[in-house]
Amino acid sequence: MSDLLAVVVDGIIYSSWLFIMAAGLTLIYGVMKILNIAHGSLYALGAYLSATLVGLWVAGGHAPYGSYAMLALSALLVGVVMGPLLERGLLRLMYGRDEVVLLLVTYAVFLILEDAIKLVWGVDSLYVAQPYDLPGNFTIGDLSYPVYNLVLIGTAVVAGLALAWALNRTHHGKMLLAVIHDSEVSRALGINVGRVYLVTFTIGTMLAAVGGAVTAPTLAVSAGMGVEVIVLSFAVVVIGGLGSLGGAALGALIVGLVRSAAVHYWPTVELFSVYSVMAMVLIARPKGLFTPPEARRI
Amino acid sequence: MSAILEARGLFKNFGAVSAAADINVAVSADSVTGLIGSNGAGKTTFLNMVTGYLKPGAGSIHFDGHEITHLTPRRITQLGISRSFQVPQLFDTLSVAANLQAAAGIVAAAAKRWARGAIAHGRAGAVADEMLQRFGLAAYRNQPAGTLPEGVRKLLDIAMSLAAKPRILLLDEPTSGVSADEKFGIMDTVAAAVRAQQVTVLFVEHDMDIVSRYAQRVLAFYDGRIIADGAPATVLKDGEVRKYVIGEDLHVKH
Amino acid sequence: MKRIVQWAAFSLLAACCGLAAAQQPLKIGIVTFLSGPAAGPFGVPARNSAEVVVEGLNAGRLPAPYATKGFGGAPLEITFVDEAGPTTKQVADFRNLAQRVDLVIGYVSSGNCLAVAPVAEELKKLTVFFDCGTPRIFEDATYKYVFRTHATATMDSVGAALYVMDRDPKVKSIAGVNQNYAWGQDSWNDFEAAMKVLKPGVEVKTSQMPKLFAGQFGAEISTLLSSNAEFIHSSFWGGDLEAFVLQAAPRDLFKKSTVILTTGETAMFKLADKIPDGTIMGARGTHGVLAPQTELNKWFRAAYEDRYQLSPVYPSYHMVQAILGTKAAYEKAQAANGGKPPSQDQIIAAFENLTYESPSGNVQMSLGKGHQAVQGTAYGTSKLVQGKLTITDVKYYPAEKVNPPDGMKSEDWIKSGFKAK
Amino acid sequence: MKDRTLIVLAAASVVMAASIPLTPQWLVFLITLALAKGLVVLGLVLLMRTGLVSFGQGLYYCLGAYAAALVEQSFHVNDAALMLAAAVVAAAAVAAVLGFLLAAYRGIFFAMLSMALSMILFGLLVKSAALGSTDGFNIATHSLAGAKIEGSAGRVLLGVTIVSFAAAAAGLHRYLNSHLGRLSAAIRDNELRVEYLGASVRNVVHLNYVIAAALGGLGGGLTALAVGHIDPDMAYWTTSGEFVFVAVLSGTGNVLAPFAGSALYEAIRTLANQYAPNVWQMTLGAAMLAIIMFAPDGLWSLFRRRARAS
Repeated sequence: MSDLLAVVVDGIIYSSWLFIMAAGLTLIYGVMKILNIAHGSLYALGAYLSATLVGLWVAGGHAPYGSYAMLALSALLVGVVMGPLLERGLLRLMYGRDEVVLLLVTYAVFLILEDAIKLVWGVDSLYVAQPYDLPGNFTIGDLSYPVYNLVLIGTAVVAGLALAWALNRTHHGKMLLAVIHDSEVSRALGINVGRVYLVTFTIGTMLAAVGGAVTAPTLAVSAGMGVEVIVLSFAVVVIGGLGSLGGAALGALIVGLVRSAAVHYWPTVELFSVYSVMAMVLIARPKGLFTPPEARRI
Repeated sequence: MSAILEARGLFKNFGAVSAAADINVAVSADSVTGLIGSNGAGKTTFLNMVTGYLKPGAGSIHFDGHEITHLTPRRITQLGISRSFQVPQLFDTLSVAANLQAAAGIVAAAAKRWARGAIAHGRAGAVADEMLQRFGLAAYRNQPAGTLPEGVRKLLDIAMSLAAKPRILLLDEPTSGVSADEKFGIMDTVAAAVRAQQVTVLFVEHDMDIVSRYAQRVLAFYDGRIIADGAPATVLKDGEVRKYVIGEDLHVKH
Repeated sequence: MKRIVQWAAFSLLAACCGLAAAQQPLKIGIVTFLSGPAAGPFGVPARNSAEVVVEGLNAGRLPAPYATKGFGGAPLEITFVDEAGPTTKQVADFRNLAQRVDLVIGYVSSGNCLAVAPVAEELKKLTVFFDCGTPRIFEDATYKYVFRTHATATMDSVGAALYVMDRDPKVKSIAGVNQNYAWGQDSWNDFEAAMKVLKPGVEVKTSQMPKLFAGQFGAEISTLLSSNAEFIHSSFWGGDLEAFVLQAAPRDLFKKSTVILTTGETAMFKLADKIPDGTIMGARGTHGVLAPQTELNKWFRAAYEDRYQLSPVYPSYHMVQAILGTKAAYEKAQAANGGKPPSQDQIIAAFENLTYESPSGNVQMSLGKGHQAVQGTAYGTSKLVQGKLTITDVKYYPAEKVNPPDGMKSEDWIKSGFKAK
Repeated sequence: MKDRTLIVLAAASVVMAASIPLTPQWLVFLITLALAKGLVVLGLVLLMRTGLVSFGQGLYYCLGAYAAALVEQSFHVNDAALMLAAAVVAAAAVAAVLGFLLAAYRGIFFAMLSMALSMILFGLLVKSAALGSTDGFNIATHSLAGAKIEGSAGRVLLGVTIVSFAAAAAGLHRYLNSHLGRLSAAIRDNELRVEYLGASVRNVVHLNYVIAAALGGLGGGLTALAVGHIDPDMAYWTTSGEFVFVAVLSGTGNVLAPFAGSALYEAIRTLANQYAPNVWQMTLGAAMLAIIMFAPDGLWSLFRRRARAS
């Protein structure tokens, strides 16, 4: 019983982490039709920056809880710097090109950022456990979990709700949805699609960085950490249905729970649990769980 | 003359909207039939059911004696019913010639497997050239379809459906989106080609001049029902038709 | 194109006959991870080690028996190649490198060692593996041009099992958490097999196999916690090792069970205050803090620390061990050759079954027909003393106790109950 | 009627074959690798002509390699011809089955499902200790169609690879100009119309998928023989990604493009690795961006422009 409870708790913690990554990815795809491989390096960038800032903060002997502010700050920085830089400086030159080409552009960016990170931070891993250790533990059944996991879950929930609200309740959000539905028509309606793209990509980048920032304290920030994340969040997004926020949430939950169940009951299949789920979902629902309705062509 | 195409008690609803309510039609071979009616009256729905794109809620469709109600569009095309589209469906990156060769090639390749239905003869290339001549497309031969003017796209679209050597040709608004002075030109070309191949034709049309000039028989649709059926002269005079079809809708394009 | 051919032909010449010209520099290609997850824990410490040692050798600063400059007077020139990337890339780069250097020292990844060995043989290029672990290299094949100057991963697992028995002869249950790839699987299999021989009836609670570089081990840790195993074996390394410690320690896994970190030494300086006391630490041999206090080791540590303000870890020791082994073989061959620079074949002849001293103690090239080294190993227990992590209760195990006899496969040797043939 | 592509292809093959004896062995290896990967890319080109991008061609690349290797390991057949045959058959057979599933998918979903399948193979291989898990295992080739080739294996293999590539490229070229080739392009442009002309889109896609897989298997088999070692990395998504990149880099305009692209890719990678070992990924990425920006339709478009200009 407590075993099952553990499966659920571990699953939800993992899902929250996945969701933060997937949300940005699916948002960018929905609006810009770009499957952004560089999302992984932006995640890594967020992690490295927050590790550095938190490190400085702690070294400076400031109030320990301020380190959380550092996490937020670094995510914000990565978002507002890298987002516009990539969208204005590079992607904008590529719009209208084939989806695959855009995907490769982000792959190139990914390669470049991987080495850039190495040049800036070197190959040694960093870690800043303070934010992780600070709040202590809580116990469920006979298992103890760091309270920090609740921060992780909280971040995911807040991010999800905030996005949902922004999309459905605000003027900008409605414009975004319009663009998701049909960028041509939106242009005709006088929506500044270029600006919508900029905003979207910046938010997406920020989410990737948030993912990195909240993860940094829980692990060793090390070279190549972005690679593993990216395919995982791809899987989540595809399972949920590309461009669907709710889908990303559901996808993350499914993947998270399946994985933790595999770890608890059948460790040997953990390796490909995620991909099997992805394959099975696609076989059952060729376009993922949540898909926009298609217009009749004739 | 025996009916080559027959629809018996067709029903089709989209939610509350009834797009077909007890449609009964028999079309005789080598005839030219015009389908008129305001938008949403059920003309295109009828076409889509005959070509298998939509499945009727009830009723059956028969082609040349056998039932085709539940066949796929592909199978129905193979049997010899092909259609053109209101918005031309072309292979935009391929040249005009390649478009026609693809169309003719399918029949040629398929002929080996199913001789029944479409009567395939001649190599794809030959058929393509024939069509290029017949539809006066020779000038555009090597031009990518994506770069053609709308009138030519319409012709190519129809030429492709004829390249499949069908026995029934369904034309969905062959002259929509074409300037008034082009219309008759297009229709004359089509009529000539059709005569040369002895094809039974059903066409959806909003322009009553076109209808009265080219149709031997007219079906007037309203609310998914056929409210009038007969020679153009009689149907176009019919009171209901004037009220529901022509009255509001005469010369209305979109 | 033409130029490339000439230049290739020339370097081929250099390769075969170059050694003949005295004082002409010896070109050594060094292949190790300069990027990717393995660069931090293994690749870079090894590269640093190579730089310190080669510099020291060229300046003749090493203590006896390595006081002669370079190799027998010939200065050394080193070229570094990144080991990151698939094996196709490794083989391509090796074939390319082989044209430009006299000998190659390298490879952390076992897969790369397996792939490169036959190529080295084909190109007749002396190649010394310095860090890769799999015993398959000399157990599945025999090579003339390939040497490995450190013991296989079998030693690490057997050593760990022996240490567990020393710590608690009444051990009842074990569990494992290892990365789901060859290294992790082999390490666990050897450890499990060894434990079952040493302690029949020992219960295996769970064997966790997370994906390599997964980084998130929450679920694994929960499972290990609820397994209540007395000992938990882990061959984690690099980011995964650090992440595991960071995530498991706060959840008291190290209190509930005794954790064995077979490569723990690589993280002991970075994670000094994170690794709880009582953790069993390994260094894949008597390397790092487990190395003997010889003149040679003192010089190496001092030179390394003084240049990088960091302590050398076992990959650094593996590297110096490989370089010095080659030097010993070279100079032995040179002596046999009447002081004239030896040919590659003479070096190889001298290298086979060589016994030499490294900062980590004595190395015997006694397996794989004299191409595979054996060495003693040691394990210890972590203890934090004034913010500095130290290793206590160190137990040493002689080479023959933790390595199979020549001609016997590690697997069979363990299953046979560690019997000689 | 003369066909410039076929003439160029034949000429190039002859020249390359003739220069084998003069080529230094490390270059022999690089060219073999480039051609072998070029074969996989040829398959991708066919799929792209049909409007599909597979992010899982590594599946067949890997299958081919393991098939060739297992023939050698389990039946002690180390004849290159037989090993390659096994590679092609294995890949085609698996594709024939999976094709029933994948033929229904398009766009990003086709890409992602094929990637998932390839990652599942990766997982299975990593789990299989008998096959050396991630370390993989070595394979040896001693003869070609019965004739001993020891000593000169590398050069002989290059010959085999050149012939295979030339044959495959010529065959694909013919195919693309046949009715089915035209139909593939038609499917890319407008599936709906193809169905309304009475052709089965699924069947054509399925057929092209199997052909692409067979080419992938052949490429994998040749790579395995050239490298002499195989491991599950060949099925990892980055491997497939590399193929897609080379395909886009080359452009789908001509069957000669994949070799040009593949060769350039290997060249950039090797040089970057030799002269900038610390930033070779960055170099590669930058090169990618440059090509995508300045040669939108792939390298081939450059050749063509030059040809027209002159």
